[in-house]
Amino acid sequence: MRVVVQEAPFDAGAELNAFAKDDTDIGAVVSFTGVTRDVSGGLSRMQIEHYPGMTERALTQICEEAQTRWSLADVLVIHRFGTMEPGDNIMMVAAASRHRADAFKAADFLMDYLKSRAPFWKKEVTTDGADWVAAKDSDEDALDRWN
Amino acid sequence: MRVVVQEAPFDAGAELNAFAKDDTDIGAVVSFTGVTRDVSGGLSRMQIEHYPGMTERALTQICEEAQTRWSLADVLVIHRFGTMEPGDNIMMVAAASRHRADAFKAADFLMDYLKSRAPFWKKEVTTDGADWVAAKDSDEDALDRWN
Amino acid sequence: MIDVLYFAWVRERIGIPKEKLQTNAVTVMDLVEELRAREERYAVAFSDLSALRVALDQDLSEFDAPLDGVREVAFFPPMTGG
Amino acid sequence: MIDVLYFAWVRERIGIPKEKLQTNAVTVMDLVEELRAREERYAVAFSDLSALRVALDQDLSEFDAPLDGVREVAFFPPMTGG
Repeated sequence: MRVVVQEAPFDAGAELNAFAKDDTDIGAVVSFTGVTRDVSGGLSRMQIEHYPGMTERALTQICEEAQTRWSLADVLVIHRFGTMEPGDNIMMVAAASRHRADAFKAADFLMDYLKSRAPFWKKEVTTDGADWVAAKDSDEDALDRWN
Repeated sequence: MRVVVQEAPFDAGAELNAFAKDDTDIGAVVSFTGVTRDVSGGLSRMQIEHYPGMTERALTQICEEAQTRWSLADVLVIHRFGTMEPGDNIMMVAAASRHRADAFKAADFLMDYLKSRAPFWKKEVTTDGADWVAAKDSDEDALDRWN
Repeated sequence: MIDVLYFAWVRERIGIPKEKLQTNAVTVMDLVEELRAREERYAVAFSDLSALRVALDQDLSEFDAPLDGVREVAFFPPMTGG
Repeated sequence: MIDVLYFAWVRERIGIPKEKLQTNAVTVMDLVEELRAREERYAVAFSDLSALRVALDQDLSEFDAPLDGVREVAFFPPMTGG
């Protein structure tokens, strides 16, 4: 398991290639990359605040929960904080397993829990000003899928 | 949309980084990488046969179907044929979307259809001899999820 | 004349990847019967149709499909890609 | 003494990221009531608890949870990571 919380950019491709590299008994790797999206066309940057200490703790708990639910050879979570430009990678998760269904479910689960249970807060800075991104009910509802 | 059928190895990380690079309105990229797995510990290599012409045609149809079902900015399928060693990447799919649910579902769908509807056949060469991999009922059943 | 292609263990059992056939078969099933009657290796390869798939002009099809206008028929086991 | 942390717009409304408080509050809700009574900026920040989350010693918790033994309380809006 690898949990990384950092301000610096990361190379998603290099991370994917390095992930689970030494496991000989995996058949499936699923990755998710979250990208800073310019929804309105006016986004100049995204600021991400987090809760140092709790962030690493929450992400580790989410990864451990995924490992108890599915047979996983390895799990990866990388999440940035600080200032991001449109098109920048914000975060990625990856799950490696013998079977594709486990890898898909685990990556999907990691994303749902990370979205609503890891202490990150996004603020969008546009030409009109800056606004905290509101949490979506659909993200909270998504957690019900895993009960 | 990019569909690649080739004998040569590919760099999954480089492909992930190049995928949907110029789309400014995507928030989510999901990738699946299939790796040659050494199930029994005795695999020396995997041989993959395919049906040139029909393979490209079937993969393109599967990508088009994914694009009609979900809102996708881009779709990628790469699948190798020929001889692979344990640990080698066999194939990858990727889906880019504004929303993570669409990207996850599309990649999952692409894998299910590719498994049972694209004309590839695997032969495992072990120290005991060579055997064609049998199709799993579970793979055929997985298609019912999308009806 | 119709091109008939074989893949994976179907190709291995029949011993060739491809052949051209002159046939009056109306459906895929008629063609299968013709092939079965030809030689033991064909009879063996086509003994259990539930273990076989067929494509007509590179689209997956069914054994009761008509061959009218078809130029390429392919027989193979269920796919195992990915 | 207890460390109280604020994040995102809660931090902005209250104007500080962190403070140390002497409190006799038994539950998180008691602490919220104390804070609300202190100053207008706290009353505003804590006006709608359905828009707030609380963590006790870096674990998500509830507003009716006891503060006994807790060293760090954090208030923040629903998370928006990923």
